[in-house]
Amino acid sequence: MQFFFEVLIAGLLSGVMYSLVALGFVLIYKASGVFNFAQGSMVYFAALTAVGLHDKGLSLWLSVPLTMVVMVVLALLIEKIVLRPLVAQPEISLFMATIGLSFFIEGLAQAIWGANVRALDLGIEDVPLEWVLEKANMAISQFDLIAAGIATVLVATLALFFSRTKIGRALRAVADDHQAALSIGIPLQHIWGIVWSVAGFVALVAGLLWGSRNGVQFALTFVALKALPVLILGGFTSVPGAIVGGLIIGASEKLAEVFLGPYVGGGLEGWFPYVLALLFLLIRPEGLFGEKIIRRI
Amino acid sequence: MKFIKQALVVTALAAAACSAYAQEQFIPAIDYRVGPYAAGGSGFFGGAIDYMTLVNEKGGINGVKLVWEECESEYNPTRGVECYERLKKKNGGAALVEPLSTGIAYGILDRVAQDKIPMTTLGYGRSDAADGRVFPYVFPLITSYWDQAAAMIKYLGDKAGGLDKLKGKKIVHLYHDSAFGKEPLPVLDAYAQKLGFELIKIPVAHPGNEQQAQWLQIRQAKPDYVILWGWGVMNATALKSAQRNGYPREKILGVWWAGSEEDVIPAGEAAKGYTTMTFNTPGNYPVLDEIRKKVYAAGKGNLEDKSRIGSVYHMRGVTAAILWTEAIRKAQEKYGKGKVMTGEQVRWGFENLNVDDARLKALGAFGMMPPVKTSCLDHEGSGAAKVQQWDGVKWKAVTPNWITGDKAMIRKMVEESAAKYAVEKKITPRDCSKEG
Amino acid sequence: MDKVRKIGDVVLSFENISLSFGGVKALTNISFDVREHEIRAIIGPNGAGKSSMLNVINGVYHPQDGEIVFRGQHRRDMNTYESAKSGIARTFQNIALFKGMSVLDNIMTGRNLKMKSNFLLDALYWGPARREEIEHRKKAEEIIDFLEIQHIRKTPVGRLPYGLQKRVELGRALAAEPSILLLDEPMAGMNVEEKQDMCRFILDVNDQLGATIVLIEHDMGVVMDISDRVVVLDYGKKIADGTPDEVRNNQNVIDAYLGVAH
Amino acid sequence: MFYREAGQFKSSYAADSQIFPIRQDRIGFGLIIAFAFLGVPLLAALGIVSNYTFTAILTPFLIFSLAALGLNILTGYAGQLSLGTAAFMAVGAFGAYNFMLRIDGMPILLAFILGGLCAAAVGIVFGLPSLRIRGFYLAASTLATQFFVVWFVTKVGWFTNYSTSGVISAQKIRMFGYTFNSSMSKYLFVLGVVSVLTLLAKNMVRTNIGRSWMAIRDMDMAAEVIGFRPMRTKLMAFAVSSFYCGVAGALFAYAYLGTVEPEGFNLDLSFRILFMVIIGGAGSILGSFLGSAFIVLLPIFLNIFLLFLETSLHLELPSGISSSIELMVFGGLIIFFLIVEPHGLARLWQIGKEKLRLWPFPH
Repeated sequence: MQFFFEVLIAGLLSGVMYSLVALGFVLIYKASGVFNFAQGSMVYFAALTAVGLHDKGLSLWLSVPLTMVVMVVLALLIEKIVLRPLVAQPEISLFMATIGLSFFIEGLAQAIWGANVRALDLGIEDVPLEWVLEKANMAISQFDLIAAGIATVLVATLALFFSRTKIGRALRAVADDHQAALSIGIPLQHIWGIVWSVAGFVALVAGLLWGSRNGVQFALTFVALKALPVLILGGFTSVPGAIVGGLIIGASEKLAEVFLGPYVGGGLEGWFPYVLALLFLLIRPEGLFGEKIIRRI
Repeated sequence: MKFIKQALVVTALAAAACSAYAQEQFIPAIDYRVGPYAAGGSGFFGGAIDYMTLVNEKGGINGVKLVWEECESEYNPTRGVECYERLKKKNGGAALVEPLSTGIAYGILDRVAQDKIPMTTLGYGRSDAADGRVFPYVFPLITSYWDQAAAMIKYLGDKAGGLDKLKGKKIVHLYHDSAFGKEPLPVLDAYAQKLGFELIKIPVAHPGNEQQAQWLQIRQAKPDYVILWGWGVMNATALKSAQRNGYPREKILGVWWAGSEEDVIPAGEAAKGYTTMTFNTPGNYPVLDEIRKKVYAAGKGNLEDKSRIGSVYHMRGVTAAILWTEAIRKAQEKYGKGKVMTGEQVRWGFENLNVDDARLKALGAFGMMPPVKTSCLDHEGSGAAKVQQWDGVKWKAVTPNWITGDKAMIRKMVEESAAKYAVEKKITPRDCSKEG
Repeated sequence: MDKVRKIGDVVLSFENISLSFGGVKALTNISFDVREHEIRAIIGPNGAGKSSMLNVINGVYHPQDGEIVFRGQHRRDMNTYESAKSGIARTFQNIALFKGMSVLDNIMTGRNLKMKSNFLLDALYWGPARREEIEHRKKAEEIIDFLEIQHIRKTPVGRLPYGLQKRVELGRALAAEPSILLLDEPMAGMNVEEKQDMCRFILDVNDQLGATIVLIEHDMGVVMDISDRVVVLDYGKKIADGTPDEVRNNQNVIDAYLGVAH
Repeated sequence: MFYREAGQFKSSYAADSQIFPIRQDRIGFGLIIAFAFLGVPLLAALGIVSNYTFTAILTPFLIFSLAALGLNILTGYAGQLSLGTAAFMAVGAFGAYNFMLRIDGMPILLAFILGGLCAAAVGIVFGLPSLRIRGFYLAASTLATQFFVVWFVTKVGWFTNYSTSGVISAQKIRMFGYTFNSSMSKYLFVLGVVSVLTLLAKNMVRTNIGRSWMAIRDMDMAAEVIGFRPMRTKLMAFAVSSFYCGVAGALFAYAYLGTVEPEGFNLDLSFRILFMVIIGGAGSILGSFLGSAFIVLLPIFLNIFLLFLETSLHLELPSGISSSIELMVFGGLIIFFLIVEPHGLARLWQIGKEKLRLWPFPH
């Protein structure tokens, strides 16, 4: 039983890390209906820029804000060069454009900083909490706990941003109907620029945490694949959904790997979350917290 | 128009350049310098190209210059095959090919035999290709996966105080859940049965950036050793996860794809004490100094970052290039010194390699790699490996001598597997007694 | 107006149909019937539940309560496939054409239930499949002639103006050779000339092809002109039912249209 | 001037229903086919077309075209976005391999068809969710297929005949006593298979089954009301699409790579094929071919071009940089094409044809 809980807790903590990435997807999908496949590349780009500047001798306190500036510039450029000309195109074209974008960003990141892997030390030691190890014989990483804390703060901030600020409300209006939002004078372009910047910020946070966990390297782009089942489960448009979805996916995938894996040969973490999310969708086609799709005729 | 003119000028120049060195041996470099495995690709091919540059600086192989062309494969089989097809006939034809990618190696496996171009697969690919009777054009030089796995067990046995002491021990095989990770399973299984240790197989789904579940299983099982058969981001993640679950890194023994600077640096402190297999002894060698002096000082180095000279991948690239040039040299001895060799002639060179310690000394690489002696039957040539340990800054060899596992057992498995392949593909194995 | 075909027996009747969406009542205890060969209009102010009623008829919506009697069969609800199979075709309030396909293809889709060929024969385009395709093409062309849209038969419908799209949609419904045709505001957004054309088509369909027509329309003039009987809905309830003249003079109807408070 | 349909009258619906109702198109297409089957080998015999062209360009181009065509049936015609194409290709390849291996005297074409049918069966199973899930939710769910199939093939040793390397080595292509060994013969073999399947696909999309797919794509409720059954239609699209992808996968293994590992059919490949469909034109058979040509040729062209630029301008770019630039240009061009023509190259072609029809008069 103790082992079960250990796996469960580990899964929940991993789930928070997935949520962090999923959050970036949700923000952009919510505001612009774009399924931004480049989110993973943005995570990589942000982390690589931050650590690259850091390696050049800047302190983290300087390199991280500087990276944020870079992410905002990137967001504005994406809005201007990629999104604006594609307004009102079919969703799939926009989706494809973001895949093109991901190639571009990956190439850009490697052209600037090289393809070498780098270490990122945030000064948080990734070791098991000793007193938990002694008292309950469970290995719970202090890094994971801090990461979970950061994610919680981030989500709370975003939730407040959406519900309390003028921009946040405008953003929700845009999400509901582009044309209508335009017609009542909400500057769509600005909103998109802002949302992509915020998504860039989320990517930076995710990049720093994931980068310090596994090193800053190209494989950071793969974290997007961990976020997708979270999105399906939680709904593409829901911030809380990303969190709850992450927790469910994280916990169930770990439990499945540990307790189901030995019977089927293991290694099922690659597909299990997707199948789980899929089964879940069969019951609720719009995800856990997604807006209900009403089909009219 | 200007563009076309320029093109014409360049072609003319190229033609002129060609005639200047009439004797050129062409080697395609199907490499990958972007994407998830770029660090390995750039290091390996950087090393190989650096060594070839050095050979040219010293007058080539009996006057024959080496030329090469890089082609970005992105580690993608389709693109790799295209690169191979594009380059195989270029500049008088490729002498050999080395894709450093399992997928691409498989994609051109049949083609190299048809095109009569030898392919080296240093430390990866099909282990059974060591049987030269069935795979005349494939050379898994130095040490294949199977021999490596055998050497691992030998090392762990030595560590425990003798192979018989492994009885009753628990060894976890933590592997990349793919053909690559499953390759050593037959060997490990055979050893587990023979020596009586418990082998626990725990796969990690690609890409392996999340391993909490696996390491909790390991924590639960409390194994004596963990064999880490990883690739790419999986390695750093494994080390980090080991740390967060309090598993000592000294007890983790990695495959050599998990044993480069690029695998341990991202893990930071967590990598300290971690051991892996290698077929190069870490350190500095005269040949590396020569590369620094004659290649990099002249501004002809291939690596962007000079500090990577002598790194694991770089040294592996140098090693590969040493074997390539030695094979060409060998072929020249038979087919005419100072002449450009065909792929078929180079193949003969690969099959009759004898890079012994004396030769390595002459090359300035004594101790850097095990001696290699190949034959028609044995395309591997060595089967030895060393164990190295990461001290937080650099790799250090922990076994003074080259270690090998049960070579007879592995050879038997190689022959069985190759024979099965021959039946499946309807290949009649060569008769090695008739080879000259 | 003299009809070639006489209005016959009841083919479709509804008894106490109630439909709600998550607590919101769309239809409450609606009962009425449709006779063979008649033009039956459903009218009422916006949100009266007219379209919901059509959706109940061809099985898009499933009423929570009530009974439908269709050709003598008593049933709780209809389903889309069966109703199409038994000859109910329809058009939609907001045109529901297949925008990426040509006019001809749209009309051909209307004939899908009459086709017997399977996909393997289709793939080979050989023998019976080819003959069948060409045969149905002939039928489709008859409809195209009938609706006078020959010049646009190969144009993707997405590029057509509204009025023509409405006509194509009618064509698609007709291609099924329906015995009952449901028309949801066929004349919405049309100018007078287009309306006249559409009226003529509807009357011809009813008369020459003998289809029973259930029609929703806002233009009172048109409704009173062409329908045989009219049912009036308001807030999901039936408030009147009868011939155009009866309905015209019904106090409830006048109140509903003039907006007298309930 | 020359591309005019004026004066070509159709006297029967049969004549008007043919694939190329305009005479010039018919002639043009006939020439292309003749060139592909006869011209190219002739040029090869004359030494103008090299081995490289067959084996590194034309063969993969045709195979990917077939896979793109398969995906186009599902995504372009039936409107179901899928990211699991490579998985269906894997099923086809591993299926065909096992039929060849385990049944003596199995004709290769039959093995391909059976492999395709296996893929179709898998397609039907993984297509079931499409009945309830749509859009990006469905797309993301198809990743389940992608990861599960590759995992399953890796896990179950039977599929790879318990090969210790976990790979399959495709048997030789033999038909009527002839072995397709040379790159030209393999090209012709692939060309034959692809041509036949393309013709079948064209027939499907212009008859009832194709209309049912497009109807579901454009307006599923209306399609249902007309009498198309969504379940049947969607599953049929999944089945046919997967069959095509399966055969393409078998060709990929047999006529192109030779030896393949399950990881060869990874997500990357799925994306590549989706690119072909979108860049080429969703809902267009021609588009599948144009897209495939674009995606196969572009990186090669970029690679050669950058190399040329470097040597001609004597740029000493560090090797990593040029690869990165290649990637950036590739991504940038994809975005550029999507902006210029979101409906793909096939639409550009169509617009060009319409312009040509009027040429040299502006209207």
